[in-house]
Amino acid sequence: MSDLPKICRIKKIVQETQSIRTFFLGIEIKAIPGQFVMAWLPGIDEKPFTLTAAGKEIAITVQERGKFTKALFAMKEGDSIGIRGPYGNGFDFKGVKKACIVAGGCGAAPVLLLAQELKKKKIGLKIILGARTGSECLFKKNLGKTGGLYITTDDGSEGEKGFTTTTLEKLLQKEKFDCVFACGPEIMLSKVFEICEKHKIKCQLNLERFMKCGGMGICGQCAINEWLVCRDGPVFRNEQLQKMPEFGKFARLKSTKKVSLQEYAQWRQ
Amino acid sequence: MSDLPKICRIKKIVQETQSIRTFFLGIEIKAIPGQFVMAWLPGIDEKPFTLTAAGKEIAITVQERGKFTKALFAMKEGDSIGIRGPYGNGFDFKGVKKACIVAGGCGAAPVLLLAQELKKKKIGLKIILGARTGSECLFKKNLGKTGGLYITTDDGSEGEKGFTTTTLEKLLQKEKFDCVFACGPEIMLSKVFEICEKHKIKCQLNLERFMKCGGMGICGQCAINEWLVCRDGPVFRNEQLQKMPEFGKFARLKSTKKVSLQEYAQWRQ
Amino acid sequence: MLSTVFAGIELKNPTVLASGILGTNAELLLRAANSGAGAVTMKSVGPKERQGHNNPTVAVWEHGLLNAVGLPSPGYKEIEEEFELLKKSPVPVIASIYGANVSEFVEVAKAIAEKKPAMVEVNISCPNSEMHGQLFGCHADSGASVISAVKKEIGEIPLIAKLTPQALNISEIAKACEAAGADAICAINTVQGMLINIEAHKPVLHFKKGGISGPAIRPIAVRCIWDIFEAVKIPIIGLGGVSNGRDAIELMQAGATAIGIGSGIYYQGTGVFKKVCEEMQEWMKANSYKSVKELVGIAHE
Amino acid sequence: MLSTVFAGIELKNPTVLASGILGTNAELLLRAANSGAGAVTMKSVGPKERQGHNNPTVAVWEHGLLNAVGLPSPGYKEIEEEFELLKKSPVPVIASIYGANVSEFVEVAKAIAEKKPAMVEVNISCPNSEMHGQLFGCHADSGASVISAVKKEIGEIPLIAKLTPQALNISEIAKACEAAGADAICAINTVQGMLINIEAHKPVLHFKKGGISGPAIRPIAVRCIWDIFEAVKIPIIGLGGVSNGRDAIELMQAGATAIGIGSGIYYQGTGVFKKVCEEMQEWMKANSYKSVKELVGIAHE
Ligand SMILES: Cc1cc2nc3c(=O)[nH]c(=O)nc-3n(C[C@H](O)[C@H](O)[C@H](O)COP(=O)(O)OP(=O)(O)OC[C@H]3O[C@@H](n4cnc5c(N)ncnc54)[C@H](O)[C@@H]3O)c2cc1C
Ligand SMILES: Cc1cc2nc3c(=O)[nH]c(=O)nc-3n(C[C@H](O)[C@H](O)[C@H](O)COP(=O)(O)OP(=O)(O)OC[C@H]3O[C@@H](n4cnc5c(N)ncnc54)[C@H](O)[C@@H]3O)c2cc1C
Ligand SMILES: Cc1cc2nc3c(=O)[nH]c(=O)nc-3n(C[C@H](O)[C@H](O)[C@H](O)COP(=O)(O)O)c2cc1C
Ligand SMILES: Cc1cc2nc3c(=O)[nH]c(=O)nc-3n(C[C@H](O)[C@H](O)[C@H](O)COP(=O)(O)O)c2cc1C
Ligand code: FES
Ligand code: FES
Repeated sequence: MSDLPKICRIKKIVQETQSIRTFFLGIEIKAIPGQFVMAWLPGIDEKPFTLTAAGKEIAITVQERGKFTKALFAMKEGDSIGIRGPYGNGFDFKGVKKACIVAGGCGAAPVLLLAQELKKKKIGLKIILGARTGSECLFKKNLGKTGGLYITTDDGSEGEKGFTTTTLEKLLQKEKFDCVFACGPEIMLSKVFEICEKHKIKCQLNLERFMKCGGMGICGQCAINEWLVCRDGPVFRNEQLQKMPEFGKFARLKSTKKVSLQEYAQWRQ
Repeated sequence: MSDLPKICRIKKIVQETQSIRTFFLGIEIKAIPGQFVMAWLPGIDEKPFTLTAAGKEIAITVQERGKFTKALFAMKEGDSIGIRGPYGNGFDFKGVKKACIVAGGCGAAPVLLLAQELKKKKIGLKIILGARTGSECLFKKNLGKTGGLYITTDDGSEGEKGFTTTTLEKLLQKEKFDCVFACGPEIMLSKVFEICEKHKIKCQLNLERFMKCGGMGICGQCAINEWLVCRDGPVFRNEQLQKMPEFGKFARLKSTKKVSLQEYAQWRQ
Repeated sequence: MLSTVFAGIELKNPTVLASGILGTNAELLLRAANSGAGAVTMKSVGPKERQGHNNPTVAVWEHGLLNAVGLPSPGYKEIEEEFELLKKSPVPVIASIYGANVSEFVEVAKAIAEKKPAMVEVNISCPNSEMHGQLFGCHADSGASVISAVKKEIGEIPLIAKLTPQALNISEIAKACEAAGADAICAINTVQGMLINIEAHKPVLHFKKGGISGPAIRPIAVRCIWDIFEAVKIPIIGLGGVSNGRDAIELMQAGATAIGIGSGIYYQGTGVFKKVCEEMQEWMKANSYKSVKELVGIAHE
Repeated sequence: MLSTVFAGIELKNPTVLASGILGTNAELLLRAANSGAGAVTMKSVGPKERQGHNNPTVAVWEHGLLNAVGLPSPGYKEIEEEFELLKKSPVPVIASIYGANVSEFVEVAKAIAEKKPAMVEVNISCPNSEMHGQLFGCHADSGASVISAVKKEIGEIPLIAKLTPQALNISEIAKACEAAGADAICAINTVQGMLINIEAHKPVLHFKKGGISGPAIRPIAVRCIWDIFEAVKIPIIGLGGVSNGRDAIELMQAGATAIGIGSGIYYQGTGVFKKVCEEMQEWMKANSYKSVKELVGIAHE
């Protein structure tokens, strides 16, 4: 069985925020919320993106950042890109009766399908959505339809001024959740983890690392300690995170050199 | 899907006539009567043999002739050989209500399963079995159980003295058959074909050629005109035989050189 | 849509029966031709009668075939009759020749040229005999010496040099053949391999080593065709692992003008030519190509 | 039953994690070790930081993988920490090194030898970088010059020469390496190939060409191991397309003492070592072998 990229057309492009667009693609992929695909622009590069729609037509939601995403943003409806996947484990909500989702920035993408699925299964849901500023709040509407929504912004232009994690702390004082699902900057995720550990709550965090083989689990590029984000993850649980000293601290550059998250972020710039 | 020889054990060896033995092999192969397998003696050679039993345990019935069969005859119960197959089209008896089988010498092997199958299906059957001499009459008993048996020998030591084809001619004078199935020396087969054509009777003849890829149908070694004995045959019908000028006349040596059947037989000696 | 021109010869479609498959007699070649092949190649013929190796000569493993037939040949003197029958061929017939040294190649080429085949393929690449071919195809100078000697004999008849992927740098060999007068390249011949039957603890083939063909070698074929296309101007028959339209298009995009099919006959029977052509046509329609000629080498752009 | 000795090093079983698979950090190597590998090989490390190629770097096709990761490396200076952690390894750890010329190999070898790995593998065979390796592995004299220079640096530590199947005559290269001081051979590295995405009419890998690994190359590996076994006395790590016990036994019967597994990790996950070992054991019981040592090279008898 091969697993080569399939070329498909961009069916529709939706501008979500100033820097974020959703690309609907004419290719069928069945997936679990939290799984990702590898998107290939021939001659440029190939990068992982979470699915924000699955089934008959899929979608990926992308923030314009570096060379690859700039090239993608230059594309029009009708243009072609390559897709392979889905990969990774995705979120697991078996047995969950009440859930909390924490999403920071572009981290709203991986949790969109999850929130919709939880809603469909009538699982109680609170969502904390954070962004730099109100206009960058991704999937505000869609997520609002799936459960109680708390918005936080760095500049206070919408919702509460401050961090998602402060809101999470407050929420946990009043309510009990079977699981906290979270995605966003790793510094936020490590704070979420800390909070969940303190409150002895299960959590599932969607992590990100630079990828090469992306999903095959052989090149070792996406390693966090003994785990591969692309095959063992991208979603990890408390028991794993407890034994993951690199989580929140280190990541690997393209050369596979291990550096601090700060240096990693600078390299990505 | 691979199609490599599988090593199996010789379960039982039965001496059929002075020069012919049946080897029962511990390997399961489902087959149509008339299909063959390739038998491999590592380090020696690989040759085609018709199945004389199929299903849970198969059998091949072999006449001691040259290097390969001598090596096989030197083997004991418990020894191992390689088998791949089944190959070829086999006999087709759909719609046949009354059949005649003509078998010359070792040609009784390919028709044994056929006769048993016809008997099982309660299809009327006459069998003409020829051999040099009475003691070399292969499968006399087994074939006798499946239909009316006529024996002919070159030396008259058993049955009628003379050729199978003379008996066939006589039989056709009295009876009608939906199909004549035949296997044996090609000179006999070409006579059977001539007779059937004259009487406008359908026939299915089991032909033999030296084989290399044996069943794959690619090397072209077993060609008779545009047909491959190993993939299109080994069983051929009137319509094909009519357009087969090499039938009864020419065959190919190992070098693929085309020679007369006589020269071919000498080379095999 | 599928018609093309290869080394000056018109082909109704780019599929070509590969040498050594079925090509032992004229009728089988005609059968392939009548089954839809755009051209057919005869089994490689040598100077004298040659037995080839003992069985097993061909093995089917999970991802391809392995063969060491060992260049059996009746010798060129014995195949006159086949050429007579081949006059009825509805498509061009390519003769294929081998030899153990330059003078053997010349001897065979001379006799074959008199029969006026559409093209002559010079097999400087068979990995299955101890002395024949392989060496020529692995070294630019010896390869070129065969090609120029044969070219002198066959004159106007287009000459195809059949190359081996075992060469360290196949594009150098192709360049040397082009300079020596080759009108086309055929790539690739089989890749040397071996299989062992572990229960018998013996190699599966009697000759032990053999040539791998079929699906497993397709990426090697694509790489070789790619390199040759960048190195020479003469057209390429690309082959190696083709059994459907997509495979054929891949090799054409790498640089092949025509597509050889060998092991595909095992997988699909002689219907493979029609199948590959239909699938190519369907794909071309869906992707707005009007002629197969447009496909040749476009992955290089 | 499965325990063996390779170049003087005891192995609890003959399976070895191949270089470049998972081996980017110590924890993944330990994971492979704890999943049942008899030994593990680190990702090849070079003299300085190197990015490798852009994505796509790995592709999965029908019969194997194709990769052009391009020897990314943090450089040997950056992996001290990994060696610290690897002290916990329950099985021998093999370091793998590459360089663009003899002095680079020597520089890396010297630093790595100080870390006292169980063995040092010298990768003179990577097909995926324009300047690194390949050439060394294709020519007996340049290959030998690297091996003897590295051997001087690493002294008592067993040296494994990792060879490419692209060499015209791999047994000659192996012999030259043995003469130059290699204590073992590792064969084979990947086979150069290419795949094209026909809808994009572009090579699938960003670097265009890549190395084929996995099931498709197993018969090439068997052939190479067979030839090397006949040419040298030093032991061989055989690899190429192993993902079950039968594959491993086939390579051992061809002459391998230990069995590398790379792409098998893709097909079976890290459980592949346990699976292969169990299947080997079952087969050995059914066929009355008492020790894997009995299997080495028996197809040559
Ligand atoms: C499993 C997984 C799922 C992903 N899903 C999405 C998704 O749904 N939507 C999306 O937009 N991106 C997603 N990404 C990130 C994406 O793959 C690219 O890394 C990102 O789009 C940047 O690509 P670029 O080449 O344009 O930018 P680059 O040239 O790689 O980087 C430029 C800028 O991006 C920032 N940046 C890029 N990648 C990261 C990162 N991984 N972590 C932190 N900062 C980063 C840098 O800080 C810098 O500002 C995902 C990554 C992984 C591993
Ligand atoms: C489809 C097919 C099915 C077959 N089934 C059987 C079978 O059930 N039982 C069986 O015993 N053999 C069968 N054969 C023939 C068998 O494959 C061998 O050719 C035969 O056993 C001789 O092998 P050898 O190497 O021992 O003798 P060789 O060294 O090849 O030949 C020695 C002697 O055998 C005679 N001989 C051998 N093969 C032929 C032949 N094909 N035609 C005419 N004369 C021949 C020669 O005239 C000579 O007397 C079959 C062949 C085919 C193509
Ligand atoms: C059984 C067999 C016999 C072959 N004989 C020849 C031959 O005589 N001359 C030749 O040039 N190539 C010969 N080849 C090589 C094929 O022509 C072709 O180059 C190779 O098989 C790759 O193509 P494929 O993957 O489509 O089979 C032979 C291949 C096979 C499988
Ligand atoms: C993704 C990938 C990366 C590789 N990197 C290296 C490497 O750094 N050094 C090396 O010597 N071999 C490398 N190889 C080759 C393997 O070690 C091995 O020789 C080859 O893959 C054949 O074995 P396999 O079929 O089991 O994969 C790599 C192979 C793959 C698939
Ligand atoms: S990206 Fe290669 S192992 Fe995860
Ligand atoms: S024996 Fe090869 S085609 Fe029949």
